[in-house]
Amino acid sequence: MSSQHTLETADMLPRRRRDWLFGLGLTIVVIVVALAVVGPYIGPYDPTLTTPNVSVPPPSLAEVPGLFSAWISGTLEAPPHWMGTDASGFDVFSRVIAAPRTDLVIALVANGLSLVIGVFLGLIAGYYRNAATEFMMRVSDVMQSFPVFISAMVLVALAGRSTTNIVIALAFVYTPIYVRLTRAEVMSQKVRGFVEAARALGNTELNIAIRHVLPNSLTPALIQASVTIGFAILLTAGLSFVGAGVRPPTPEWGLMISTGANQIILGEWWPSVFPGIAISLTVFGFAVLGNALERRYDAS
Amino acid sequence: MHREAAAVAERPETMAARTVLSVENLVVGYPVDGRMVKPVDGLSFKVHEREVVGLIGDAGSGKSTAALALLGLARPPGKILGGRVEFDGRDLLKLPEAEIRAIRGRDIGIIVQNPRSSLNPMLRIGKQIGYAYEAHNQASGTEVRRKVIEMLRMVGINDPESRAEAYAHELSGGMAQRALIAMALSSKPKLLIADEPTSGLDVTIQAQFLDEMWNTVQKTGSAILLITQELGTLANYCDRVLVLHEGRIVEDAPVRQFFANPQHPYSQQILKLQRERGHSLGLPPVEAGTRPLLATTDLRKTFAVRHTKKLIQAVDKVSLTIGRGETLGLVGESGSGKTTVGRCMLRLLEPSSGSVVFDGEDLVKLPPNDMRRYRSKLQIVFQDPFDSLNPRWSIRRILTEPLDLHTKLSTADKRRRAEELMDLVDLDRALLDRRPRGLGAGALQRINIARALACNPEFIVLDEPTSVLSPRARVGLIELLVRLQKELGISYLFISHDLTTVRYLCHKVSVMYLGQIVETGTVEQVFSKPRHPYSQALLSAHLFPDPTNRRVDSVIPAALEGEIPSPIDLPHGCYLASRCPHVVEACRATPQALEPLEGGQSVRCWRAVAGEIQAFGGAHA
Amino acid sequence: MLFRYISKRFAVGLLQLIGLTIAVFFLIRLLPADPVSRLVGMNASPEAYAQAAKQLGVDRPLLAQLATYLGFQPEIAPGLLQGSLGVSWVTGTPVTAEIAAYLPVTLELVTLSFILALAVAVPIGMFGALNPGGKADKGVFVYSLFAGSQPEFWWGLLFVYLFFFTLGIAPAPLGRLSPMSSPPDVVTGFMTIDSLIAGQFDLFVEALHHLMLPVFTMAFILSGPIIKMVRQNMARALQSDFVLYANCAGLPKRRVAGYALRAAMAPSMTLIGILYGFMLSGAVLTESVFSLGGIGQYAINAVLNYDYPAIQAVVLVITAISLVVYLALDLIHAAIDPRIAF
Amino acid sequence: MLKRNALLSAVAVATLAVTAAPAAAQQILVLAEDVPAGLDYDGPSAAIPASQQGMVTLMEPLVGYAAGPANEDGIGMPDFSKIEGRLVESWDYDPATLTWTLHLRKGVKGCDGATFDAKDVAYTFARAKSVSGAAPIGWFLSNVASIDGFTPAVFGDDPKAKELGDEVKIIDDYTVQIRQSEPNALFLPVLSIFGLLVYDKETMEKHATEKDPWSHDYANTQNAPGFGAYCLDKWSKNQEISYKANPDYYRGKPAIDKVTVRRVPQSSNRAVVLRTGQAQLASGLTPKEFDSLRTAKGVAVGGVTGNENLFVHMNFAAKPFDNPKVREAIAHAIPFEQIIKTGYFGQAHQWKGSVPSGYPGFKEAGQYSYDPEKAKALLAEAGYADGKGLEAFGDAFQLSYVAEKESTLGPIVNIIQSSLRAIGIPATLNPIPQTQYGDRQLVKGDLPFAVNDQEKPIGVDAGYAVQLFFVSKDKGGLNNMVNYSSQVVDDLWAKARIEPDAAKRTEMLGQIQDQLAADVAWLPVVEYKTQWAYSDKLKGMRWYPDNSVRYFDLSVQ
Repeated sequence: MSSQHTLETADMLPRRRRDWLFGLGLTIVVIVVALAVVGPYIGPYDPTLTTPNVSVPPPSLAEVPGLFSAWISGTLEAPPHWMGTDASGFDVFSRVIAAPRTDLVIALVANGLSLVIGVFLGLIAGYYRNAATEFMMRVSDVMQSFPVFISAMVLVALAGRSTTNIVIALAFVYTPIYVRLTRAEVMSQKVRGFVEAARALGNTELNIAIRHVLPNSLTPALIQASVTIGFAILLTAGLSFVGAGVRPPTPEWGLMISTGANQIILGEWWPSVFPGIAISLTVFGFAVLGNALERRYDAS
Repeated sequence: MHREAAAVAERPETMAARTVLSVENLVVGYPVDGRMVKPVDGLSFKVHEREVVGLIGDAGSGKSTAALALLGLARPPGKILGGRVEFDGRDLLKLPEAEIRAIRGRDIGIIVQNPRSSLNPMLRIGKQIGYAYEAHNQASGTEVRRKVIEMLRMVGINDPESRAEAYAHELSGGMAQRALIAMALSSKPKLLIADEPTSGLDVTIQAQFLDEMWNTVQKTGSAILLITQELGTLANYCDRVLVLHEGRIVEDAPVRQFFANPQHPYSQQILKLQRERGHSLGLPPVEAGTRPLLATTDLRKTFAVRHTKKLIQAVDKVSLTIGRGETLGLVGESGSGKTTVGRCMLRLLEPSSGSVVFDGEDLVKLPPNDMRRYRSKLQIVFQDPFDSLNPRWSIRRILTEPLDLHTKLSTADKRRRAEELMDLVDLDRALLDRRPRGLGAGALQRINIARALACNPEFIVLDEPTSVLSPRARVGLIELLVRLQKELGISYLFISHDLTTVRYLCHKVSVMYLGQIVETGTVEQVFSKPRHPYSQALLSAHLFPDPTNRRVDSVIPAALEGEIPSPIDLPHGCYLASRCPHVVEACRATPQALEPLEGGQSVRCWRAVAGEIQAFGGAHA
Repeated sequence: MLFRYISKRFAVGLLQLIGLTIAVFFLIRLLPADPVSRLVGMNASPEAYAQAAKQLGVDRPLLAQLATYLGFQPEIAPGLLQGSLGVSWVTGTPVTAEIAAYLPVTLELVTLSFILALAVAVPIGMFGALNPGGKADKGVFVYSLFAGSQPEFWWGLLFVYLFFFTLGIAPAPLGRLSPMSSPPDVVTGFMTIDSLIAGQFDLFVEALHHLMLPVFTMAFILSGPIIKMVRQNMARALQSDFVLYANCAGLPKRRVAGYALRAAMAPSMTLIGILYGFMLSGAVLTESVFSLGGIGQYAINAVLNYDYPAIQAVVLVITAISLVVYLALDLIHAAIDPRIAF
Repeated sequence: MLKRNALLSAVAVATLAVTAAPAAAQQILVLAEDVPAGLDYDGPSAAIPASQQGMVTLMEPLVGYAAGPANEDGIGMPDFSKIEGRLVESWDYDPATLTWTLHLRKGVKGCDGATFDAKDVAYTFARAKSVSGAAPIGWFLSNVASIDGFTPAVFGDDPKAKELGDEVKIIDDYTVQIRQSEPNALFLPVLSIFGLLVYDKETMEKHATEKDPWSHDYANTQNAPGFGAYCLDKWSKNQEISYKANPDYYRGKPAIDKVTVRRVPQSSNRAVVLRTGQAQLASGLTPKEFDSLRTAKGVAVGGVTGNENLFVHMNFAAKPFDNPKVREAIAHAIPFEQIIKTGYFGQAHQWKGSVPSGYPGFKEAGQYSYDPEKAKALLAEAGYADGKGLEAFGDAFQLSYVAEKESTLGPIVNIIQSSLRAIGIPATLNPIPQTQYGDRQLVKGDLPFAVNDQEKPIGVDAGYAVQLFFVSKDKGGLNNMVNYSSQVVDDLWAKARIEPDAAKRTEMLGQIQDQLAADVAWLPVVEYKTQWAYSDKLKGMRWYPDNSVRYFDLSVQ
């Protein structure tokens, strides 16, 4: 057993390094999750109220310490705009830290929705293979062959820009993935010995499906979910970028990049660059976590 | 062929042969979670010229790691950490990369236990053998080609010209193993390392393959290091035995001496049954003449072939009876339908027709709900212990599941019962709160048995329960099964292809071939006087762990020829007709029936019934 | 055998496309959008509205509209069966013609990005796999995870800021050529190829210059999954039994590396196919950053203008191309790996 | 230089064109948000400004406004008090019979060689009345001008109603008579609008088919044959359209021989390219971009306070906007100065009225000042102290705006939203696509609350604007998007519409505008400049009420 274990985890990187990366990913995700809870309340400015200061650049690095101590000692009239303000006068920093509330919640809810629906349908389709479930799989195939981004865009744009519609659109494009993954896993699990053993012990089929097959078929879907959360954030931001996402002035990273995009060509980089860094790190953090989960699964 | 070779070969143990390979204090390690795990830790031994050395050890004892390390290789990310591998006077571990590459394959050949995955799946077989040959020999394209064909022919491949064009996935396991041997021997190495070369092969092919390997090596004059878990292989082919335990050699003895008088406790454990000779296991006697506990009549099972109207005949009119406290062995090659019979008895597969009468009740006619209730009485233990326990459940939950289903015990009672069950199968109660993951095959199989026992069943189907176990665990499990039968009076249907185990464990035995039972009788009858040609072939191919009666020293009876017919288009007459050495024209025309002989033995062969076929008693019974 | 396989795949793909067509048809009509008012625009009276609805045919029952779209009523308007994707509700031009103008832009962008990404990512991934656990491999691994999880539109903007605004070495993100150049005659629709056909080398260079940043952006994003895949497959191949055995048999190092590479590339084909399809649809973002008038921009326009025939056509065409690419890569896969049976 | 040019053009446009035309062939590159999607003004893309730009370039109106002096930015302005002939040389009006006699210009040649005459005029009106296109603009304008027979009856089942009767009569090759059904001062202004540009009948009929007798397909997808200053050269939709000068143009061959219009959808990109000097003219930039170009080398930015404005739309049919106190409260909560500064970089002024301030008949009315305290007080008076109770109206306070205009409107709606929240109004933002916006504004009329910067009455007359936007729907209000209904306004307009005396009419229009301001019919916010950025070598920019550029006016120095 142990030697087998050794061989299959050969692809794993040495422990120390894995921990370093994993630690980084975990830190990012924890911060983002924390911001999703408190982000909208802790910024120096209300993330949805304009200030009279328009297009203020962020302080240079050299100015930051001085500003910081001035701010702490309370000699400033108003808190500094750490990341500048955008063309409407929004404080970029307050919006960047308020945005996880939007991005993460959309990604989590959409994923959760498609995970639950997908696993349920996948279990049925994998466990009971008949004409009805085969037809369901064909429908799922068709849904999966939709070009992801364009379908999401069409759905949101035609249904109307709202958080609910984005969630539905994301769930629509992700559900077939979970159906397929779960079905495949159910099909490979349901012929395993412990399932037959459960049958031999006198379990009903429903019991076997729910108590034995389902728990053992969840892993691929859960790993997929950890990866998909990151991609859902990207997709949400992308939708906002092309104008099929959340409504302004909701603090949302993609929307912020999009509103700043027109200015970047004129040299006003800060309204787009800071939220971009936030997305970049967040999705990376989720990718690291997803990857770690995947490896653990592969190893077992 | 065999006799000739045997005569030519001189027994190296009798002379002071030159040392080919000398290993000293070899250490191989793998980094696991920052630590070095050392499956090979201080290995030392020697192999002499023309010698066949057997290396035996449990799974995980480091056998395969050691084999690779002899070539200076370790499976990444493993590393050879120290020691010497002296070959022809040079330490391989100190040679530069290019030189050691030249020695691999040319001076030391290796065949491994997973031949199909060891062949490049994307290249034709002939091409791969050619590359191996070219790597060590100067030859033109046509010469290489000729050599390839020659090698393939030498290892017993029919029609080598067309086989050379095949890909690995198009070959059977035995065929792929032969191709590997052709590659390993193409440069006439001085040493052949064979790492469990027959694992995964069927009994009849296994012996045939080992015969051919042994023969070929005799011709090329190589020495062999034969790594195995099978005592039978050791006894029949090796001159000397090395026992590998926890990364080092714990015993090094000539084969007869090893079997007669093992020194190390591990060796004594794995040889325990051999030395006690089965009888002393004390199989409980069966009361004769009582109503059988379970009887099947004309059990049939067919499977539809996808996209066609054809049917696969998996089980064909099988009638068996098993008495209380009795063990019936069901033997046959893979694909003979023995596993299907077991499943049909418990209605894990619905029989196509026939009856299964258990304690006076025909199970086949029971509605599903009633059948579910009956399941506490009839249980099954599967072949693969790793697969048959829900990996997400604790052992306790696994053991109490049948109690939840079939009893109204209180939680406390269930806990107590789970602990009892652990005691019953000799497992530590502390394991109850663990999950199956990380436990060894032997322990897992005991848990499977414990679960089967939970509701006090009267009958258990044992579907090759020992086949994936290491030698030591196998011994323990066999003892356990005998003890349980003695204590609880359970009946077993013991399905196996391992005749050695069947002999230890069974009262009666039935031999299956292509879904039919071809012979039934007591163990004594069938093993010492097999009447059906197929039974005879099976027994003669089986490698009994008896170094006093070595296969390489004796006359090998005619083996079966050709391939097993497809179970889709079965012949009209005797199913064995196409392969039987005793076939006459009438065999092909007449369907055969199972006819009783004297003494309760019965056989499905009109010639055997007519006494035209010698009861073959020369095997190792 | 091969022919049967291909025709079977085509048949399955066709069924899938038909399913998709019908699904899209109903889906967009179920959504609460009103395409008619878009057309009558400002100052429209209800009379004009009804007139426009009639012109578009949206006053007819849905099933009748579907039948026309599919081509069962060629007397009303040609449909899919007649090879027509309908007429754009906005421009009045046949959608097929419009797609033919937009699609090559995207194909050129995506294909070049793939070529660049593969050219860079495959050696890097192999390098990582050949030196497992080393510092470089760690770097490669982290890079692949990072690049694979990035918002391409943001990187595009960043590149614009750096290379256009700050450094001035890239052209303005303004399309495929500078506004003053007149494009060569359209033959393939690929600006790079058409300029060469026309013999205008300066245009070719200009086209490449304009493609530089968008291709960079997409290749950067693409390189992540490709490196990860190559590294993983290569590492897996290097650990495979047959590579180990090839070493056991003393095969030359080059030959062993060849074994491993081939084994690593075969399973990569499927992912490359999926990535291609994904990029085809995801190119929307890059196109919009760099104002490349590709199929993605066409899709955005179609969506914003509620141009239903155009929306349907975009989804259909992208899916069809994806299916063809999958098939082609499966065929390559099968050519590399004989185990793949048709 | 600039000044001289403007003066010259004010005096004699034709002379300018001739004298300014240098020997070398001039060409310019124009960057636009879009190129024409179609060229048929009765076709599906008539509402799109880019398409209108194409139409006015290729075709010629019957009449137009005389050139006035240039404004402070050097942009030539029209003189709204003076309409002069274009394809019409002169006209007579008979008030008794309500008949206009148009004397047509002779020797006008189109791009395809056809000569302009009375048949072309009759064809144009006949086509308009046929309402065979997707968007019957021609009919609409004729109807607004009370031309006899152009009634909603044309949409009925009677085919006769769609045919041109004797209301448009050909007297001879160069004389046409048009009859009105009632006195209506809008007749001449309407004839200057792009929706009644004259088609070249001969060429149009060449491309007619049985299914499409009015050549809508041709006009929409190929070419709009008229008698304009330019001829279509090449047109690739969504990419580029180029025009070459019409050598036979009756006002002389244009100075610029070739005009290429390229579609560059992002305004920032248009700004960047213009800055590089590769293009000569860009329109539709955001105020911020115009502002940044003002200081750029080689680039001039010019603007006109013409007819573009921004107002807050509050729907009378949606609670609580039916409450005048709420409307007034909101009116006092708008920080006008901040909007002008942040949203328009100073290129706007507060709009104190309900029609463009430059239009004949405009009257200043409605002095809303930014006064949050007053707004709060008004809100309390309305019964919603500190906004309490307003949350019950939920979606009503979703401030809608056109999503495509995010880069211009974004800062403005953000400011409005923030200011409203400051007095307790739970405002949120709702960007919706242009299409949906149009649909809800026009057809459904159910946008409760919106910011609108795209209502520019193309009929240059306060009355036109009033009829378009403020008259009750059942009294003929055409685009009364806020469902405003006032007996006073309706009655006054009924009289003013047919009032032949200009002074009296202006008087009544003034009363209407006072009433509108009192009711906060719209909440006018700013009038902003229509701006262009162009090479400082490009001379002769003029503004027209349709906001399209006439390339004929331009020359490169």
